[in-house]
Amino acid sequence: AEEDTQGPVVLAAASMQQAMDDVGAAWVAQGHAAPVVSTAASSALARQIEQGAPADLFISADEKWMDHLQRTGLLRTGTRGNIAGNVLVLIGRKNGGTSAIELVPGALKAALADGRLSMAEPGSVPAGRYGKAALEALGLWAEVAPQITPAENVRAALALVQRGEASLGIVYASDARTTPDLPVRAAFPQTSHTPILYPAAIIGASSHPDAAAFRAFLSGPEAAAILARHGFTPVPSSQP
Amino acid sequence: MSFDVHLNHAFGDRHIALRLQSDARLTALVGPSGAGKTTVLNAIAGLLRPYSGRIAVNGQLLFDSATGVNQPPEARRAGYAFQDGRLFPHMRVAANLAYGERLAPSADRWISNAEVIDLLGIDHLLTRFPAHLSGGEVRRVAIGRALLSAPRFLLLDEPLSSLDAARAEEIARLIERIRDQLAIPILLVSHDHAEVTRLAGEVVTLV
Amino acid sequence: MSFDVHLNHAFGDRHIALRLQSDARLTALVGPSGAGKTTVLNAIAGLLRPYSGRIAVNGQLLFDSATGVNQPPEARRAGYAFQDGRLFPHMRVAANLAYGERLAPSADRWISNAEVIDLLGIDHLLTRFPAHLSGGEVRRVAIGRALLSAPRFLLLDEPLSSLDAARAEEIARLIERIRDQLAIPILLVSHDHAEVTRLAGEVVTLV
Amino acid sequence: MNSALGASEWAIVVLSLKVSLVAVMLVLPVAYALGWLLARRRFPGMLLLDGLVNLPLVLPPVVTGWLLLLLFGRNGAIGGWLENQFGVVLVFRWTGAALAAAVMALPLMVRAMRLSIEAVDRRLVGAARTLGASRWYAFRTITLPLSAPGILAAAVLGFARSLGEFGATVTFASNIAGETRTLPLAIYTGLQAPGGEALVTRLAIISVVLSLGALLASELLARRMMGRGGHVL
Amino acid sequence: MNSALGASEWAIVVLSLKVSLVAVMLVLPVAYALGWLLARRRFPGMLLLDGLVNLPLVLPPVVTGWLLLLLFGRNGAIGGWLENQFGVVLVFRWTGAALAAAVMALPLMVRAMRLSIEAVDRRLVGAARTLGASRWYAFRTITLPLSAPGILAAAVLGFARSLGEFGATVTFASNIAGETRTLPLAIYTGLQAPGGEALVTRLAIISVVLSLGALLASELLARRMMGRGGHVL
Ligand SMILES: Nc1ncnc2c1ncn2[C@@H]1O[C@H](COP(=O)(O)OP(=O)(O)OP(=O)(O)O)[C@@H](O)[C@H]1O
Ligand SMILES: Nc1ncnc2c1ncn2[C@@H]1O[C@H](COP(=O)(O)OP(=O)(O)OP(=O)(O)O)[C@@H](O)[C@H]1O
Ligand code: MOO
Ligand SMILES: [Mg+2]
Ligand SMILES: [Mg+2]
Repeated sequence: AEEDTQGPVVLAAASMQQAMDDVGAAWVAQGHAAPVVSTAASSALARQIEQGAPADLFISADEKWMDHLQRTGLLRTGTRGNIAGNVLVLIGRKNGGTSAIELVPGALKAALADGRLSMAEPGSVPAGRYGKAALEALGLWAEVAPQITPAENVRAALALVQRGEASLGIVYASDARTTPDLPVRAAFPQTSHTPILYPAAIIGASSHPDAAAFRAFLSGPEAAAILARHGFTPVPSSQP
Repeated sequence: MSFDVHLNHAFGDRHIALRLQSDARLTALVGPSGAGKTTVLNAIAGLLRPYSGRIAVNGQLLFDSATGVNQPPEARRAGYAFQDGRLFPHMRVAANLAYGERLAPSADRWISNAEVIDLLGIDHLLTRFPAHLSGGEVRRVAIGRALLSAPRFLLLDEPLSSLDAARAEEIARLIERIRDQLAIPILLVSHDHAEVTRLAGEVVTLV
Repeated sequence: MSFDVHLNHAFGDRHIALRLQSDARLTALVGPSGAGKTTVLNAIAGLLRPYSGRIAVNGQLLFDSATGVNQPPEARRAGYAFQDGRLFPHMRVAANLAYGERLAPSADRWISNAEVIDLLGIDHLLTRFPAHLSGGEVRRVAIGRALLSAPRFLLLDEPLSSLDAARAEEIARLIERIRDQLAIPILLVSHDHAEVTRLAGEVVTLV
Repeated sequence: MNSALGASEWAIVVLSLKVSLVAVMLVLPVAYALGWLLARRRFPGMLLLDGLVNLPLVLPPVVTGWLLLLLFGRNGAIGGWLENQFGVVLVFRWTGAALAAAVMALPLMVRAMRLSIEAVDRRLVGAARTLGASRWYAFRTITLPLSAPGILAAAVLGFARSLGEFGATVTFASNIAGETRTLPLAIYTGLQAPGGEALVTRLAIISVVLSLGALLASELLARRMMGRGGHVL
Repeated sequence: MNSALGASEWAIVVLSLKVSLVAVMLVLPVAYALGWLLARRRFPGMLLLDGLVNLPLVLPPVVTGWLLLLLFGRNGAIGGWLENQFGVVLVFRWTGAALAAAVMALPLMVRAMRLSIEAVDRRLVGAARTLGASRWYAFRTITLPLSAPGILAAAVLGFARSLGEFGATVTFASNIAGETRTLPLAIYTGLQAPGGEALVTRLAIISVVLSLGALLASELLARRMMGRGGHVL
């Protein structure tokens, strides 16, 4: 009975919270029932899906979890596609200078001095994994590794820079734009890491009649505009 | 036989052995401090399981280590006035008195609430909590509580100690009345020679 | 003046008033159950602050509501044997006895540990915990504990009740000795007429 | 503070209260029974039971949430059975949030109960038995009321813990506005949002006020009990 | 389980034990003092103090971590002062992890202490005073040992809670391998990646075993105390 009045259940990565609220609102404006959005770490959401959570769509910040679900056959085939991308940037703390930092050996270390470099946990959290890959590709990992303070997620890494506990931080551009008082000191080249993508897919067990339509809406131009407004970058080569 | 008790018990190396067969309506249990008087009462009431023995009161078998009989305390229906009062600290005096009374079949009751309150002079204490009672007041309420549970026999552990002479006299008269008119078997622990001589039909000494 | 006590107190609507001036070495405080005897002892020991009054023992002022004097219990140095024993449950009998002894200046001690243990017959109890003592055993240890704290005066709340005659006689003799040889003022609460007549130089009745 | 926000905050508060109160009510009897067992009985599996009770305390909450998911998820041993037999689904429902909060509160509540039950003088139970009370009646009228301080402490602890529970809830019951987004989840969500500090602060203050209310209520209750003859001594 | 992994797991266990034990040792006296105050004194700010103590219970752990950062960070009110005066830095250090664990354990430990102190018969303190004991001596020899069950319960609760503490630690002390990556942080890290279950399970079992050890030790200690005359009644 509830299914009639309630839109599809969407499990979305925590970093998508705001954007999904707006996408949902746009969807409702088209005369649909509002989607039910649950945001948490991608890993938690994936585990819920594994255990048969009654959800319809999954938007991950992490291709690994999406791959995992796909391998285990928990996704509706042919529904997976990336709906947004992101860019990694280096932000500095307030009153810590605003000049651009060259991402070459010596320069980052010099800018960091004896300060801390905060980022999401490099071994596990997606943003941290991208960041580590980038630092390694640029030959910077070894010199800054001892000064890294791994945080639970990107927002926590950002907060450490905001508090001035860390001098520099590696975060998504979508997060950096929410703190205009923290200068962006560098952007990591897209080539320094595998592309940052947000894949979406319909969950295999989904029975909601609107699931497919909402999935399509997510890949449509209106959603793209909203995602862009929240600092996400468009997907390189558009997929279904 | 009002009390037919035979028991052996030990706390560590302290051995307690008793053979008590009394037909008297009131039997006094005397003996030096630490002889085991309270222990015997506990065993008869069912609060302590003696190592071995046999306990019968008024012909009713309560415990027999040989045959495995061991009635729970609530089935024995002892009216036990504890040496240390042991009032329920979270209940007012009135509720302490009513505790056993409520559980007793009304047909078995042989004394009324009003009578107990009057005889023990605890009228003014009914709304008090035990923490606010004097030593003698605690003792009187403890006796009253035991009487009101419609017991089949009484176990009184030094009921008159720490009471003034006038009050002790009143309670002694009450005990006499219970002994004579109601024929409820009574086992009384006392250190007072005069008290024992006056009340007891038989005296058993524990050493 | 051994005891010079004047006090007023009330629990709810229960008023307790006492005027006690005694030069006797042993003063007995008698009165019916609930008259306020224990309350008076508590006030003298410093465990209860009376509404008003003045308390001096052996010429030493312990409390005076008029001038605001109110010595803490440890400065009053009462040897208080409580009506309910009040032994420390986590300490063995030996440790209970030693508690006050250790705190007393050795010059002030007037009875030895060995003497107390011998006179009270508690030799075999030293390694026991209070939970494993009989009623009379608790009482004897409580008296011993008070005596060993080198007190300047004694407050004995029914010290002989729940003791067998032989034991009571021994302790009565001990009290007589303390009274006569050591000249320690004693305030004794008792319900036993014979005991009071025998021991007390002066009897004060509380109603 | 605009009124639209006020309304949604109000809904969060109501949900949080519902979840926390249900959790505490759910756990109270269970925790008491466990506390009693651990306090009064010596049995072979005792340490294991104690360990099991304390599991949610020792494991990071997210792991507890994951274990709940394994057990009570629709594919889980108990969850599947519950759904087949009774049509009860816990994941993604407020009842699931209450279950998560309950499990997290359990060890705290058991400890408080146990401490208070251990402090009840067993000789009083014996006295009740001689007065004709059955084991069960003596328990109800003596042990239970005399361990009231522990029950009260357990209720307050459990309520506060439930009010603050995040990790197990988000993992097991997810973060669905109006259904499982309790105060801590709303705070977490606020922390993810740019400029969410104001909302976070407001929600945190609400949490604190609610728990202060619970504390005040418990202090008043405790004093009333103490007043009754200071039996809580 | 290859040996390299075994070694790093061992390091995590040692760090966790260090952090938890230091946290419990740190909190024990503070919690006892607070428990005593709340049990034995009536004072104006009492409810507020109680509220403050319970704050870490009510707030989501991440918020507590955030507040710790505000206070004890290098730019924080206390943190800055500590660094200037004593050169002590807590953020991103294992000492910071211990502080976070301590703060999270505090409310649980205070409750347990308080319950046990309230159960101590104050008349025994009076008896000690008449025997010549000062307030302080009577406290040390009577109140303190008689509230031992609460101290023990508090230590076990606090240890278990510290062993499981995640949110405040990761926020305040970060997740630095070898410095602040305690068992829960390692577990969380393992949970982030698909296929990390084996590591997670192993670490979780280690946590459980450690806490079972603590429980066992406390039960044995409690029984020894009980044996001493059953005074823990
Ligand atoms: N739980 C126990 N553990 C060890 N010993 C005990 C225990 N209970 C009692 N005792 C010992 O057993 C003996 C008998 O105790 P009981 O209380 O029966 O004595 P009693 O005759 O009632 O003495 P009193 O007249 O002093 O009350 C005493 O020596 C006492 O110390
Ligand atoms: N804390 C209290 N609160 C209220 N009333 C109390 C309190 N303590 C004692 N009382 C009452 O004060 C009166 C005097 O008590 P107290 O203990 O001094 O009597 P007592 O003379 O020692 O009696 P007993 O011979 O029975 O021991 C009693 O009526 C008692 O009920
Ligand atoms: O929830 Mo995230 O955005 O996977 O770090
Ligand atoms: Mg006895
Ligand atoms: Mg008295």
